Amino acid sequence: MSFDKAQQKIALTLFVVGLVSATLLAFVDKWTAGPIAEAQRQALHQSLLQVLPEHANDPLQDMFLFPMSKQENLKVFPAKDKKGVVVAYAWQQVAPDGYSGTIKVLMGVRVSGEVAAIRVVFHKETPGLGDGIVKNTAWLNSFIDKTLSNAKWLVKKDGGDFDQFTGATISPRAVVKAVHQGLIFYKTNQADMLKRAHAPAMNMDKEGDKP
Amino acid sequence: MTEFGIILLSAVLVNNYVLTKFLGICPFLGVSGKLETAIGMSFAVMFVMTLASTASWIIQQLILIPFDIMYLQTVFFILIIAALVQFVEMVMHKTSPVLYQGLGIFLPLITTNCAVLGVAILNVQQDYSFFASVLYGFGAAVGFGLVLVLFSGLRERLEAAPIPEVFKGSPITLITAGMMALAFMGFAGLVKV
Amino acid sequence: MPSNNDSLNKQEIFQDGFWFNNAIFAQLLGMCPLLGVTTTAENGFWMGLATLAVLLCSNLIVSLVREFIPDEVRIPSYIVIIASLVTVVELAMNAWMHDMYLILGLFIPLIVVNCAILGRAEAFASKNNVVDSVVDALGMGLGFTFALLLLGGVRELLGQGELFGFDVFGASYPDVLLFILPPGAFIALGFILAGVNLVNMKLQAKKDALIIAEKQASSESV
Amino acid sequence: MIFLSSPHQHGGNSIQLTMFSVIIALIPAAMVSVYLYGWLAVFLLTTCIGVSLLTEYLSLKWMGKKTDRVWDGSAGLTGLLLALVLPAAVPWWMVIFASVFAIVLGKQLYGGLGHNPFNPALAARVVLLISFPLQMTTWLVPMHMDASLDMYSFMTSLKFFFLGVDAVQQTWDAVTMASPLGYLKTELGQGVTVSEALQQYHYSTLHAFIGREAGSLGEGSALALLMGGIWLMARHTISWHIPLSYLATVAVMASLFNVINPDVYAPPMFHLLAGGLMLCAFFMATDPVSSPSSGIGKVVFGVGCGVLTWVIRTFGAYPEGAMFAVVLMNMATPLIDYYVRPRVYGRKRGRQS
Amino acid sequence: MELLYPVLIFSLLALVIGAGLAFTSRYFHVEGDPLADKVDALLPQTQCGQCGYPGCRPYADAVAADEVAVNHCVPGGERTMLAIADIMGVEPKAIEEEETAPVVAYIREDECIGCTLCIKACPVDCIIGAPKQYHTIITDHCTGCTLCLEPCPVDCIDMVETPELLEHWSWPVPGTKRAVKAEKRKAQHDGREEGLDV
Amino acid sequence: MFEFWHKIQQSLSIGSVQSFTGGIVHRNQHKVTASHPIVACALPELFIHPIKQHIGDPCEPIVQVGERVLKGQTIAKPQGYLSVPVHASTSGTVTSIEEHTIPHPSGLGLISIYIKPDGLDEVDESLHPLPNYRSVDAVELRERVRQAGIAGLGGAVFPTFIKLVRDQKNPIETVILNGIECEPWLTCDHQLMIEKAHEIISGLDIILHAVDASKGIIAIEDNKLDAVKVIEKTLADMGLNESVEVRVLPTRYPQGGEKQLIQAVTGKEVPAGGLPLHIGILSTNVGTSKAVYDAVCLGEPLTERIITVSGDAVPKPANMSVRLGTSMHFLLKQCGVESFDGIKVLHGGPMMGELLSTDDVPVVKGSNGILAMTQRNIMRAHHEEEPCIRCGDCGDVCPAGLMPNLLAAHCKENQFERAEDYNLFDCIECGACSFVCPSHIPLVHYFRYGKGQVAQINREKEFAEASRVRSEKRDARLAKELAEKEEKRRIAKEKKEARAKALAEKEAAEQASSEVAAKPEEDT
Ligand SMILES: Cc1cc2nc3c(=O)[nH]c(=O)nc-3n(C[C@H](O)[C@H](O)[C@H](O)COP(=O)(O)O)c2cc1C
Ligand SMILES: Cc1cc2nc3c(=O)[nH]c(=O)nc-3n(C[C@H](O)[C@H](O)[C@H](O)COP(=O)(O)O)c2cc1C
Ligand SMILES: Cc1cc2nc3c(=O)[nH]c(=O)nc-3n(C[C@H](O)[C@H](O)[C@H](O)COP(=O)(O)O)c2cc1C
Ligand SMILES: Cc1cc2nc3c(=O)[nH]c(=O)nc-3n(C[C@H](O)[C@H](O)[C@H](O)CO)c2cc1C
Ligand code: SF4
Ligand code: SF4
Ligand code: SF4
Ligand code: SF4
Ligand code: FES
Repeated sequence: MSFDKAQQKIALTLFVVGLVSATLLAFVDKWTAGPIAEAQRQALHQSLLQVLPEHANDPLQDMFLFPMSKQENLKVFPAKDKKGVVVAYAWQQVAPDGYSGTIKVLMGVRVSGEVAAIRVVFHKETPGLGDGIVKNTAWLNSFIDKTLSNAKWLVKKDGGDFDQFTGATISPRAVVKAVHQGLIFYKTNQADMLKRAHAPAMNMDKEGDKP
Repeated sequence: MTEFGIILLSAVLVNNYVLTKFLGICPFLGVSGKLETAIGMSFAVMFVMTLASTASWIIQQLILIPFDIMYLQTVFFILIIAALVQFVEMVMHKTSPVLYQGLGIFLPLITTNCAVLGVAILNVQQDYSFFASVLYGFGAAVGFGLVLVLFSGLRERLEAAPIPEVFKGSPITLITAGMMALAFMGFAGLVKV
Repeated sequence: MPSNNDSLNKQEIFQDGFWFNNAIFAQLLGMCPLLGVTTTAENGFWMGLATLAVLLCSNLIVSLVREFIPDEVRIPSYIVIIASLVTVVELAMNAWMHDMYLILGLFIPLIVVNCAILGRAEAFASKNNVVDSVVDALGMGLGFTFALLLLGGVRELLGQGELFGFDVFGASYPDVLLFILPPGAFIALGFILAGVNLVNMKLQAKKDALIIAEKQASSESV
Repeated sequence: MIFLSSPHQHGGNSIQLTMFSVIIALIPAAMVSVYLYGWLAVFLLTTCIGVSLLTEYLSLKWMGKKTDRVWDGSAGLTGLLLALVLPAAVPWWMVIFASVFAIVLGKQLYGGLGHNPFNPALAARVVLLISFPLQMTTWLVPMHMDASLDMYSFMTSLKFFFLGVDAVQQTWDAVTMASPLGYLKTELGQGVTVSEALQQYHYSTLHAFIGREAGSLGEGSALALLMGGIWLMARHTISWHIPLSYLATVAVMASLFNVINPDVYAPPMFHLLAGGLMLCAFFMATDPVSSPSSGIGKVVFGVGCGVLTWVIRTFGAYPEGAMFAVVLMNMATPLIDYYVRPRVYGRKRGRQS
Repeated sequence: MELLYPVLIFSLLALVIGAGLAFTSRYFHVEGDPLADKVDALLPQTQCGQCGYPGCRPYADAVAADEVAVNHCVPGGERTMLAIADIMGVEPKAIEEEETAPVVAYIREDECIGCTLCIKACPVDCIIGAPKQYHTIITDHCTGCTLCLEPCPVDCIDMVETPELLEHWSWPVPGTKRAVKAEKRKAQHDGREEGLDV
Repeated sequence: MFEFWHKIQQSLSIGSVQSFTGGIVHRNQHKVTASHPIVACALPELFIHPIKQHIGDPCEPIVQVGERVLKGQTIAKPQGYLSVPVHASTSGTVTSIEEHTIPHPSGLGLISIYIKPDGLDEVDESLHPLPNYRSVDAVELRERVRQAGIAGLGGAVFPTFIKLVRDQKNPIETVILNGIECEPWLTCDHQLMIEKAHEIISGLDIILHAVDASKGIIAIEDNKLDAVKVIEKTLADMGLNESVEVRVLPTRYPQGGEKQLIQAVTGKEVPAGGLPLHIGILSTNVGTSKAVYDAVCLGEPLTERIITVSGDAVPKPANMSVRLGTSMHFLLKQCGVESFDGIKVLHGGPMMGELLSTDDVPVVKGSNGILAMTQRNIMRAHHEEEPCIRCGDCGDVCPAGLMPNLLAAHCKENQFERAEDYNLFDCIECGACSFVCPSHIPLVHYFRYGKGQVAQINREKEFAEASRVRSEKRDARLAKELAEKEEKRRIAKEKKEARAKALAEKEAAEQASSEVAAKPEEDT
């Protein structure tokens, strides 16, 4: 393989272009790394704010992992008051039985076991039918303050306390079921959770931000 | 096995690159005028997209993740894809003129289209295994080819139709693409995610 | 099509890029972001600006370095340049416009392969001087932004009855989901292109009339 | 000098004749719809046909074509068929939207009669379904189900039509119900077996056949559709290829899977009678303009429709698979015409040049 | 250091790719232009030069090299232009000059002085004759390029229209003139009598 | 299994075992001249004989203006292989040889020989009758058929002698006589079979002998059962009912098309691009068969034929025996047509015939019918073209298995390659597709247009190719001439140089020798 002048030029040009570009990018990356992390944190915080009651801490900072099974850990975001006492938790609950696939619900639960608020963060339901679970605020608000005991965790059609909306029963049903299970989960693991929430050593590195 | 089947079905029909993901629209509109061209293009795209998803998987796993330089993802992918395509084109031109006649002329066109870079990026986002990601790339390309060929058939028919002057050309082409997308909505939910 | 003629009229270059040779309306290039992100006018606007920024820089740089780059690696080099610019934009948006970054998603890195940009680098910047290239990029980029804004506006208006998030048609307007979903994007664009055709036909008719009038005038004077 | 080529004699068939035979064949189905939904059906049918004709007239006028084309029957037929595939509950503005869409986007933009690649009525129906899924999946209870129901009197129907279901819903509590396909789909998703679901629904094959189930206007009675379809076949207005291959494919696929797992896959008879399958097979898939023109091409088309219908019904999000299947196969029509050709005299089958 | 790694990795990759491209561009270089052959096959081979090139082949070469538009061959007419535009993948362009009826050259023999100048001009060798004798044109071979007119010192060559031959008669496309009469015909169909010459 | 299937097929398709695919049934056949006896046409004032009345190469006139000719005398001799002579239809004088409009859709003319009859009807007797044809050699029979000027009278006017070959590779087993006459209005073959059954069958026997075939089939549609009876009876009388069979077929257009007939009768298909010969079949019209009989047994060349003169504008329709060269105008007058206003003349049947631009054209060998139709009636068929609704009816009736709607669309769009890909050239132009088209699309017209354009494109291509070759040859020649000139110049130069050199040498030598000469002197 012999390279004459022209061919050396070809190779070198690309090399130079690559060198310059990569250097530029390296610097830009260094420059933006901080702001990006901050922006991502902000974004997450925003959604947590919607489901958590007023708090004084940074729930992201205080996030801890709660073991669900051997392999799986649940990311729990605690809300604490000024004194550092946990007032509520937020975590993501998965409803596998939506009309067209899984629905992911971010739920906030007060320490006392009432639902603080819920938000649907991911779904594939039919636009115009199932997507009421995101858009229908009244329906979402109907979950507030519900506990395991003060509500019947079924949609009205099945004899429960939660509305379905016209044309869609399955999606609400799936969400109601998921939130219900979340509450049950909380009830059984209440003590453990509290323990972990107050263990300062459990604070995590900032990895794995997104809920 | 079913997992692979689902990846394929999803990429070909349900999440069709052109009609639901909006990737590769330019060649979809540009080379669908004639059936023969569309078929040639489809095969070329299948080749390049499979190649691209393979290459991107390798780069992602061997370079980007180990060195933690995710911010160079775009530059890496596009450079590798462009270079690979150009190599292949030149080699094909020399060694197999017949194949070049059929596919080669489309290759440069493909380098710079969203579907190819899109398949690379989406692919690594999905954390597939190597084989699954190759299959995903192939499936996406098959989906692209399928609608491209169907579309070219329709367009050949439109050619002879007395379409109102204002709608001749790109407007009616896009409306037809819209109708196809409508029809493809029927596949929604075939694959539960 | 402007050639590598150095004394091109700046206004013509701009007009050409903005309207007559508009990436969307005339060349049908850069369709993916156009269709993909324009569920609302705002999304379209930001996507357009991002593209404009990249286009401006890439045209500038390419026209600066065009003489040093051999033909064989022209495309790879340009692509690397463009990809770097895009990455800069991506990182910047991620840092300072995080919401929009999440919405535009995949389509930001895909600016690299926006056929309009490489096409411009190839067809114009690699053959023209810096000032012309910048003017061209401005025309092209603004034209592209305009198209995105237009389609985004139409889709938002018809699909949700809103414009830039403001309710236009009132609460009783039934959201026509068609226009938010993929098929509606194609169909709405089809109608916009028909509108463009109509305008162009009118312009052409005017031009023809002008030419005929001129001819007549000149023949009369002779 | 005008050169006129032979033949100098003509058989006398015409577009008008063809279209009006199809309209006549649809009269039984239209009558059943009036029986099931009373005045509401009358409103829907007349609005659809009227708006279609008007739109056709205006489009022709706008494009400077001869306006007497309006009377060739195709626009009226499109309107009629569109009405027959709509649920009874759609309000007036959706009906107008759909009719205009069918004629303008479905047909006239492509150059009018004979050039549209998609079935106009079905395309409009699909657009409505994805744009307004709520209204399009709300089915009214047919009249006969509850004799005391005075729902479809002239005045109430007017209310339904102009104010929507919600306005009327207060007066009666059970005005809407699920269609068999929708119900089955929902229940299967809950883990109920087919036979249980059908039992809960009080499904009866006989009812589905003679026309007593909820659904779109025209799909109530398989019998009425069958009558019209067979009459058309006897007249050679449509050929047997598409209906037969379509229905047979659905039946075969349904039987096959029903045998494999009767709990999850509905029986063939259910599939054949449910939803708009009969309507699609005899009147929509056979739309000459958007289907292949050779006999063998029609068979391929019918089989394709059948497979897609069953697949979409069984696995897809839209239980009403038949109409998507037909529109999807419409896309393949040019390719079928290109690759699937009849055998030419003195040649082997297939394309050769 | 942390910055250096990625920069190095990427620019080395770029170098490798550049070298690779340089290598392939050299060892897989292809000569020849099959496109020009294709274009040439479509041209009428009249060799008339109306395209501004000295004959059909040079024009074909120019078209294949994208140096000239596809619409310059006048004798080829619209059909040729469309075919070329098709294989070149460009938009068809209208042909400016009118297509004329097919013509052939005809020598008025009694005026011919036998100078042989026309023989030298004819690109397809279809004029026969010896010095100082009448020259004749083999009409079957004449392409009608008119190149022989100019050199003739006594202007004895005419271009005459070729008559329509019965064997070469073909059916005109239906609908052109038909359309004009369609209204009348429809009236007749509906039973309204109206005079009509066919 | 096959038997069973066959049975079902048989019971489904009414009446006949096999049939061709597609086809249409004419509800109203307009056979108004059925069973009208053949009448002889009067002698016109002038005969016009175009020099080409068959498929193939035109003839060359061999008579001079002013020359007297006899009935049956050859007036134009064939040129080339695919050609048969033209004969005078009566005795008279050649008045002129010039172009005259012929029955052709173009309305163009052809060189024709004008003969003014002298009323004597004197016969040229150069052809001897050969009643004992069984003893005649096949080659001689063939030559006789050619000399008699026989070309197929079924409409295609293909020179019949060419078909009468004994080919080793493709021996002919079956000869089919085409007595179908599936076009509406026409009845000439029908009447011929009733009146000249004996001649037809003898003609068939001659053909059987000439090609050494063992089996003859006479195919007749079931709307001509009276002819079937006559033919069967005659066969029995002649004792030929062993080797010749009468096959009654259901009435269906275009049963008379050669390929369709073969498919209906034998179940075989003529391969595309092939000939009936290749599957061992020869088919010919009943009229042709009679003409063969006349030529061989009676020594009469083809100078007259049977023509149906009919149509809704003809007061006295008839089956006429007409001398070739008679003007159609004259013929129609004979049948009572007074005024030609609002009347269109068709040459042939309504399904395949040509609309003539003028009625002043002569009857030729291929004229099987002349129909005068009222304009309204014709125009009703040529209703305004509406858009194709792709109903596929045209494809259903196409006997060739084509997709006429797509073919026509491609022809209309000038996409002839696509049209050829859809087998444009397999269309037999039967018109069944146009007949059933609800949109009144002149499909056949589009096919004819397409075929014509393709032919022209091919001609142009060939011409361009030839021009290129000539141009390249010329360039090569010029280059060679130039090279030769150079060469000559070079040689001349060389020679000159050589000569100069030689001269110089010589001079030098002379000098030297003179020196030498001088030297010895010195020496001496
Ligand atoms: C096309 C289509 C899409 C649907 N999408 C959803 C959905 O996203 N979420 C949902 O809960 N139900 C969905 N459904 C289910 C029906 O609306 C179903 O009838 C309803 O959930 C049952 O409600 P009902 O018991 O009030 O009749 C869909 C149905 C159809 C036909
Ligand atoms: C070039 C040529 C050669 C033919 N040679 C034969 C032949 O050898 N034997 C034969 O039976 N027919 C021959 N035919 C006649 C055709 O088979 C056919 O009879 C004739 O074209 C008229 O048929 P039609 O009216 O169905 O078109 C020949 C035809 C052509 C054009
Ligand atoms: C559509 C079509 C219909 C025809 N109908 C007849 C017919 O009815 N009778 C007939 O003798 N020939 C008919 N012919 C001509 C035959 O194909 C064929 O030329 C003829 O039988 C050969 O015999 P000949 O050479 O003696 O004319 C028809 C041809 C075509 C294409
Ligand atoms: C058998 C038959 C079926 C038809 N089916 C439809 C149909 O499903 N939808 C429709 O819009 N038009 C239908 N038409 C009418 C006509 O073909 C339609 O308006 C054209 O598609 C418009 O170009 C039908 C016509 C016939 C003859
Ligand atoms: S104008 Fe056409 S025919 Fe004449 S030389 Fe040029 S290419 Fe040849
Ligand atoms: S004879 Fe004259 S016109 Fe004819 S080809 Fe030769 S030069 Fe051209
Ligand atoms: S019969 Fe006429 S309308 Fe029907 S498909 Fe054929 S050409 Fe079209
Ligand atoms: S004319 Fe040709 S296409 Fe039409 S039916 Fe006859 S053979 Fe078929
Ligand atoms: S923008 Fe051109 S292919 Fe996507």
